[in-house]
Amino acid sequence: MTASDLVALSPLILLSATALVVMLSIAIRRHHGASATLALLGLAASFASLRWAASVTPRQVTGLLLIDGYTLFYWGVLLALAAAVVLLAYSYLEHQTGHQEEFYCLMLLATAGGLVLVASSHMASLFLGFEILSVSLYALIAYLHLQRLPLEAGVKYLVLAATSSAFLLFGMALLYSETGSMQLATLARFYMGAPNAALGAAGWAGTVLMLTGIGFKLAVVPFHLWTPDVYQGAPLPTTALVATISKGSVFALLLRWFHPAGSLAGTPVWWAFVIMAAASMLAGNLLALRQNNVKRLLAYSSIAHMGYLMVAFVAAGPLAVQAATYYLLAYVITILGAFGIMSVLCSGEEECCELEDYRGLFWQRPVLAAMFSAMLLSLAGIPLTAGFLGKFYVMAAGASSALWLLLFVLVASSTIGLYYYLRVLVVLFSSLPEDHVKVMLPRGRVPAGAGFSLAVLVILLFVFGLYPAPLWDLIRGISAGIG
Amino acid sequence: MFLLGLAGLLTRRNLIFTLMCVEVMLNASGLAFVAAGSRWGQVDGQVMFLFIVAMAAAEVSVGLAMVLQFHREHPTLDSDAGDEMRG
Amino acid sequence: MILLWLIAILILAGVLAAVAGRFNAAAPRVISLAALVLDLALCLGLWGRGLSSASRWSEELSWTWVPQLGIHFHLALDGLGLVLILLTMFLGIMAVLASWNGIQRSPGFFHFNVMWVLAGVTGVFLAVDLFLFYFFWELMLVPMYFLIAIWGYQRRIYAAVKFFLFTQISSLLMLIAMIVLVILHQRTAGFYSFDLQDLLATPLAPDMEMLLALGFLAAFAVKLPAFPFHTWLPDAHAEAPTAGSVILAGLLLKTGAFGMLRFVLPLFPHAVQRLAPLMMTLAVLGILYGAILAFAQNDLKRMVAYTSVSHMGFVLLGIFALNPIALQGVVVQMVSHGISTGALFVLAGALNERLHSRELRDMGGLWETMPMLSGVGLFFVMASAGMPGLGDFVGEFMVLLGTYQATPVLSALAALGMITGACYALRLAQKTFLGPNVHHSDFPDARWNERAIAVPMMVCLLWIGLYPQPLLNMIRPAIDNMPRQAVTARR
Amino acid sequence: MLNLLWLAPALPLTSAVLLAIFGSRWPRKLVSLAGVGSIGLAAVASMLVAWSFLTAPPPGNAFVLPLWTWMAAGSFRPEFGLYLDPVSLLMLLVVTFVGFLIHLYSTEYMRGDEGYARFFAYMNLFVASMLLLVLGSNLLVLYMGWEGVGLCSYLLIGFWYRDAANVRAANKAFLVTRIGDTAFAIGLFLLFTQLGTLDIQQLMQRAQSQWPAGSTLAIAAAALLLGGAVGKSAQLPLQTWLPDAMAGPTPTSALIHAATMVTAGVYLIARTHVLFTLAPEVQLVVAVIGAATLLMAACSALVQRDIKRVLAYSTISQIGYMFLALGLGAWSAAMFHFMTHAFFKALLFLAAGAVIQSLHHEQDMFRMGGLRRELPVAFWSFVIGGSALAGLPLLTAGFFSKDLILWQSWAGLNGSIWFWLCGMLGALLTSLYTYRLVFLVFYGTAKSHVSERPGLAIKLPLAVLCVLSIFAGYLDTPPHFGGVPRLSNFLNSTLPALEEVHVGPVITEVTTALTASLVFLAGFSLAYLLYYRRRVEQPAESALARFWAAGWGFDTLYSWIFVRPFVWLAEVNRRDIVDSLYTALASLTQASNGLLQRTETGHVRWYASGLAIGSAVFLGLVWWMR
Amino acid sequence: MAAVFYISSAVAVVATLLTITCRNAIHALLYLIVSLLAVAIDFFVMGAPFVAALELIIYAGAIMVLFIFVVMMLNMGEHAGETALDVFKPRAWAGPSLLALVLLAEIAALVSRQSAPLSGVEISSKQVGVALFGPYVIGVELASLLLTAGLLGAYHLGRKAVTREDEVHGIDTRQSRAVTGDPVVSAGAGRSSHAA
Repeated sequence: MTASDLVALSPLILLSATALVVMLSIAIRRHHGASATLALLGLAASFASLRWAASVTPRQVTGLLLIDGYTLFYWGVLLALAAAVVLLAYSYLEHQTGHQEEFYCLMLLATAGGLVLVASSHMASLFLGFEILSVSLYALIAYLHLQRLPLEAGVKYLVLAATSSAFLLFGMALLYSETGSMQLATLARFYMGAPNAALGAAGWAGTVLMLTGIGFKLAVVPFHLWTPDVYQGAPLPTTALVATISKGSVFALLLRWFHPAGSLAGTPVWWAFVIMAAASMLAGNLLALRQNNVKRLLAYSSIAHMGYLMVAFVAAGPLAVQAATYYLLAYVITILGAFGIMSVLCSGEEECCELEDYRGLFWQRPVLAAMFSAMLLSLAGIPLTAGFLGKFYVMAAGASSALWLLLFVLVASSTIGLYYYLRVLVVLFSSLPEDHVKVMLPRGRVPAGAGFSLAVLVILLFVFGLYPAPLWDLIRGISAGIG
Repeated sequence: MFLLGLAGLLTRRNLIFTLMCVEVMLNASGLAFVAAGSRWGQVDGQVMFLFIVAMAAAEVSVGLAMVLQFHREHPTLDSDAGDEMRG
Repeated sequence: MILLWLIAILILAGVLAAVAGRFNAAAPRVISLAALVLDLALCLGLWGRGLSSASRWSEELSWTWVPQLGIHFHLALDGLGLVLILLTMFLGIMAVLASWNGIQRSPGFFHFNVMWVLAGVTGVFLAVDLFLFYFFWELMLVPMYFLIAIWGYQRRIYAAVKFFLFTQISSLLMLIAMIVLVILHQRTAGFYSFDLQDLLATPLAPDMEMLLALGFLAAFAVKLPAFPFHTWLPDAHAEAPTAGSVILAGLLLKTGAFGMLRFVLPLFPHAVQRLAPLMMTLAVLGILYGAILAFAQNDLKRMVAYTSVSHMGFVLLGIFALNPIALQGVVVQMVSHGISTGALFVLAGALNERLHSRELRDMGGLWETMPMLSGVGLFFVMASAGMPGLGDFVGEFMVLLGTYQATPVLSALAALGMITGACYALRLAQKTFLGPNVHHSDFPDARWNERAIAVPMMVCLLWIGLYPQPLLNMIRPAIDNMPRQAVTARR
Repeated sequence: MLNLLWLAPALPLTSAVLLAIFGSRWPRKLVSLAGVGSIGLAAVASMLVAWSFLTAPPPGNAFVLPLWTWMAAGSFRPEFGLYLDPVSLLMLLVVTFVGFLIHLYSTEYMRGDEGYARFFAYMNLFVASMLLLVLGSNLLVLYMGWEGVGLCSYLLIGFWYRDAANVRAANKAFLVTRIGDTAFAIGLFLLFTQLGTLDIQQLMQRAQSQWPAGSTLAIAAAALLLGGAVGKSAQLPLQTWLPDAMAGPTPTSALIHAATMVTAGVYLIARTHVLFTLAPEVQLVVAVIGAATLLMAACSALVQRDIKRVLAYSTISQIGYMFLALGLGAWSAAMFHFMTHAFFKALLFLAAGAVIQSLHHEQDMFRMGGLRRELPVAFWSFVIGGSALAGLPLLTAGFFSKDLILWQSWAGLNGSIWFWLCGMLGALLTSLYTYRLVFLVFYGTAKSHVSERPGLAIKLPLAVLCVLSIFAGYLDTPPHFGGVPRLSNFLNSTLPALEEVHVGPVITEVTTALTASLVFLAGFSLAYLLYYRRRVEQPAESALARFWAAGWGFDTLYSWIFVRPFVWLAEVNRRDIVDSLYTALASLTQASNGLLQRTETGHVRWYASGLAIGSAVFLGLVWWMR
Repeated sequence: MAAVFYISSAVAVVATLLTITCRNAIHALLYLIVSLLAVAIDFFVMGAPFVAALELIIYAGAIMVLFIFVVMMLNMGEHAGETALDVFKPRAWAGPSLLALVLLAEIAALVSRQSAPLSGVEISSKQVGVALFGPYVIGVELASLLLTAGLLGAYHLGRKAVTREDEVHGIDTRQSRAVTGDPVVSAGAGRSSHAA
């Protein structure tokens, strides 16, 4: 542990420290605004320290964490996402009874877990990051535990996440017993089939079992079943967190771990990924087809989107990592925006996530509805939005690796997907029923913080959709290190 | 043992049992790690086991707290009672 | 630069209209009209300046967009594009005029959508970068979707979704084909480029070329629409508001044909030759099938929609006849079909505004009380049936003539479309304007905006029908510039 | 002076456009002035042109007035030009002059109609289109006129649009002729593709030089053009539309469905006679069609009740004669008969119109009678016109023209006794039904009240046409009756001269003329016996009569073969069978959605099973692959 | 030594089996403790005394006590099995067992393709300690974060539960639900018999 190590770790340290500070501040005096502000400040400080950390990277900090450009990039993304979630959560929690402050603390911890995951280069750090994330999420999902649905979602998530952790651990153990190393980089060499490091059947079995754990977090078919229930039950900011930070960090890890093994093609694991990708795209979109709860709908759509991501992931070649990263970024921006808008709209005690609640939204809140439409269109991959470019890159990556089957599944399923996005759009723009007595969505001003973060997200959505060149360069730079 | 835990998890509907089964699975994984570490004569397996124990503790504490809450809503502790969200 | 302005004016006017619509209901339409007139003036100016014979493009604009993938913001104008842009602006004005009074609900957003569709269409006609083309191609869809889904008739949502899904799945296939083409190009040339000119030189294995051509054709055939992929069209046309139908029939369908002319023919000459018999057969089937279905319809707008299927069959036929006469006929047909069908949709909209029905059985004997509207209607019905002296005839005749040189049998079969075309045209006239006025309908005759629409459209059709030479001169260089092998190989 | 030619179509066209736009707001006088005046001026212009043409024939006896290039695409650059030669000059004069008379007549006939301006707009448009058809230097221009007259025919048949039957008749006329037009269009494609031009003169030259006689291409081209001609001229098998077309106002019937438009087919064949000469098989078919049609239509005319339908079938029959002449290679004879027919058939229709108008639009002959004294003008018109139609020897124009055809049917290039016999039989029938009409309408007891009598605007055209019907025949008399073949000579510069091949001792001009005269007398006597002496008060009711009256059942036949299957197909497929494919796809998707949704049970144990199943599957994959 | 290893392994497996099949929650817990003890012996045999001790202290000691505490608090020791009666119908366990067997077969097949000799090298607690605060120091820190998260979560969820317990209103709700037989619960129970 040298000073440079600490510098490299500074964002993580600052983040964890913030979590503790928030906890202590709660102990001293409960104040919602203060907690949120503290959390924001901590995130900002952590974000600022990225630059500092960049001065000493790339750097392997002990055996567990690898801090390089890729890590820092994802750290930045995760921290920014967390900040946006804080802003959204503030306006959401304002309207909830009960204690609000712990949310920030847990959220920061979850983010820290995500950071660890991204940086991990060792099974132990992988596992610990995984668990920090999970354990925080248990509580976050069931945060509004006086209501039935969040609690139910929490229980489900807990049981399943723990089970999946067990699978992950068992897989790790198998792999470890096969290879004798817990360094991911060493394992990657095994996958590549280095001459003196062929992987035996047990090693593959271990990998597959680990995939169960990872696949669970990513919610890809067939490990997706929990997704809708948890999305629906969890409070909106938590849902946003699950959809962005949790998935984003796990995927970043997966990308780093398997990418060096560019020649995975043809191995059982590669086939497993292909199957997961195809099945996720199809099943996710098909499941969402007639869903009437917007949160569940987005949950199913997230399954499909993970499938699209997998396409880029499966594709080898220089484009793959870049495409996956771009897509992931576009996706998290979009989905965070979507959940953010929902959380702004559903600022009552009850969440209003039924499709019917959104009927005629455009005529009441045109700006929010327009933003929501933009998010939906981005999810559907329509030009002008980041989602389109993301899909474009994914297709480019897939095409350059000649993954025809996957590409056709992608085309078919995104057409199916379009159907339900359009369903939502239709509802947003359809006329209000005549006997519209109950105003589902309260009018009123959008809180400044949430409004700001939404505006930023929408702007990013269009900037990344229209002028991707700088971001693309950045991604190319950071992915060069791992490719 | 891992698989017995899994089977139990899938079979038993009582949440307490479910949690126990998860513990069994985690424990089995820990056992596997220690065995693997022992195979290579390395200390890493045991370290991992320690982390697993820590995780199991955190998990159980949160889990049991949730079970308490769940019991308030569904006096049966039947995990299938929590199927309000589906479809 | 002027090319960018053509698009930018529309986009800005759309935004302005949306904003202005919140304060004043009349402002959006005035803004839209002004923008379109300005654009039309610009286009006429471009036309007046003449097409430079020296270079391939008479106007060009190229900015780097995504350098990593060789994507450029590359707009270019040739005669073909100019003709279609003129048509775009013209029909745009008509569409705005047609919905002058009919839009009560959120006129700002309505005109925003209209402007953006037109901007997308304009972009499609100008783009020579494949990516940019796709970008505009998709850009057209969303506002069109809104136009149908918000301001349409009863089954608008079904229609809008169907329209969107059909187009989307086919466009994605095209996107894949584009990407593959670019990647193949990169493998041989060593750099990424989405530019049409660069890609023209890509050597392709025959089977790969075929697959790629099919990918492109999928999108264009659905948009056109070619025979088995046409079923979105009646729904979309019938349910769209008048302006939507006009733009849909007049412009969006043309983008499909344009795409074939601009991309498929030059990029995949050999595959096109192999595909020609198949596509021409489909075209003939479409001509006859569309006409029979048009005859069968009881809904005025659906009927007109199916006539589009039939007419666009001629376009497809001409494209794959692969000779200069047919290709020029295709362009003439595109323009005149845009005008005549657009006018019929305006007419249907006008009737619907009065009768609140699109059903033929609610009509009949309208001549009695609205002789002017009926007379105008008859004019366009006859244009649609291919009456010589009007635009459609010139197009159809040249297409058939060109086709005859390629395959006499198909041409003769397609000529049967003239008979079936007469069948539906006569039925349309019979059920609406003529016959006894059983419903004793008594409605006001053509209003000022309807007259302002009808007169220029009639003049244009007559002009194209009697003296299409300026039009043909404009598109001639573009046709000649298509690689000779694609056009002449069959002769 | 010849350059004034463009005025002939332009004047009516201008008037038509003006009337269409402003007609409803103009006073009636102005409408009449524009409508009739424009045609009158066109007639004057044509006469000036004719005078100039005759006094100072242009080189080659043909004059071309190019206007502009219609469309140019590659080698395809049809000129929009006018072409004047003796044949088209004849047509031009007949069309403008007869047209003028009929327009004049219409000012009175259509007096009370609300669509007065509309009527004249259509009529003017018709004249313009017809002139374009006649004068077009290019087959494409001709085609444009061809379609234009079809359109006007449609508009005028359906002029009284409130009656659905009229609209149906109009549709039928348009559609049936459209079938022929399509064949014509395909013929154009073929000609252009093979010969590289559509200019009529060039086309004829190239055909002559490039195609050997009897070549397949020539046959195909001629057959396709014949298709067009058959449709327009209401010959077998596309004759069914004409009788129904009588639904239009009577002046329309006179102008379009008797004098001018229906003879366009004859004109077309005459124009492109080179092709037909190159395709003798087709030419023979033309003759056979002509002969068959003339007999069939004459039989039908015999049993009609409706006065206009009699005349309609008579028209079909007379055009049959023209086709017969064309088929025989007697080109100028056909044109001669066209001219005289234009006069006397217009006269008959106009006279019939006068009768009909006087009787409150009563058209059933069996409800007329004894009108001889009430309507003397109409009576004498009928007598003169009818005699010309029936071929009253020596006195009437119809005798000379028909005689020429009959003579040629035997003596001509392709003549045979069978054609001759057909022609004679037709002449007998013609005479019979003509006088049947005259006796039924003008003799016997009066059965209806004459409400109004024709005025000057009706009488004057009738008078002029009476004169023409009598004297036009002297333009071209056979050798034994004066021997002044002016018309034939005049047309000879364009059309091949008549040839007399089968001249023998029995087969002479004189015998034919005598036979024809006898046949005329026989027909007249029969009619006199049947309809004057034994006044038949009811139409024949035999099965054969019904069959004939229904136009030999062609309507029913076509209805079963074409119309019903088409309508059935359309109705069965109204919802578009192709769409069900996509609907099925959509349902499949929905179904799989339902299936998948059942996996989301909400039970945590099942979800955990998902994890286990997934792992099992992937482990199986590993097992299988390793 | 090998005999001890296999005997204790067998004990562990049997005890686990009993755990998951036992009706009474307390009994099940006791079987689980037996199983954990057996595993501890295994650890010891494998040369990991430190871990074996931890297994006893933390697992069998701390965690199981938590379980017992909750079970007793919820007062469900005796009749917990009632709702789980149908667990013993074949259709309830056949599916999961089959699945588990398939997995077992697959893992066994895959693992058995290689030899897995135990090295039998003993690793002292000191070595473990050194590793923990050497290369794994970040891991330890992270584990502390993990525990913090667990602590916070349990605190948040649990604390509110207690406060609510005290509210009369809350008790009323619970009682009324118990009396009327919450439709959701009964429906869930009814369906679950088909679910497996």
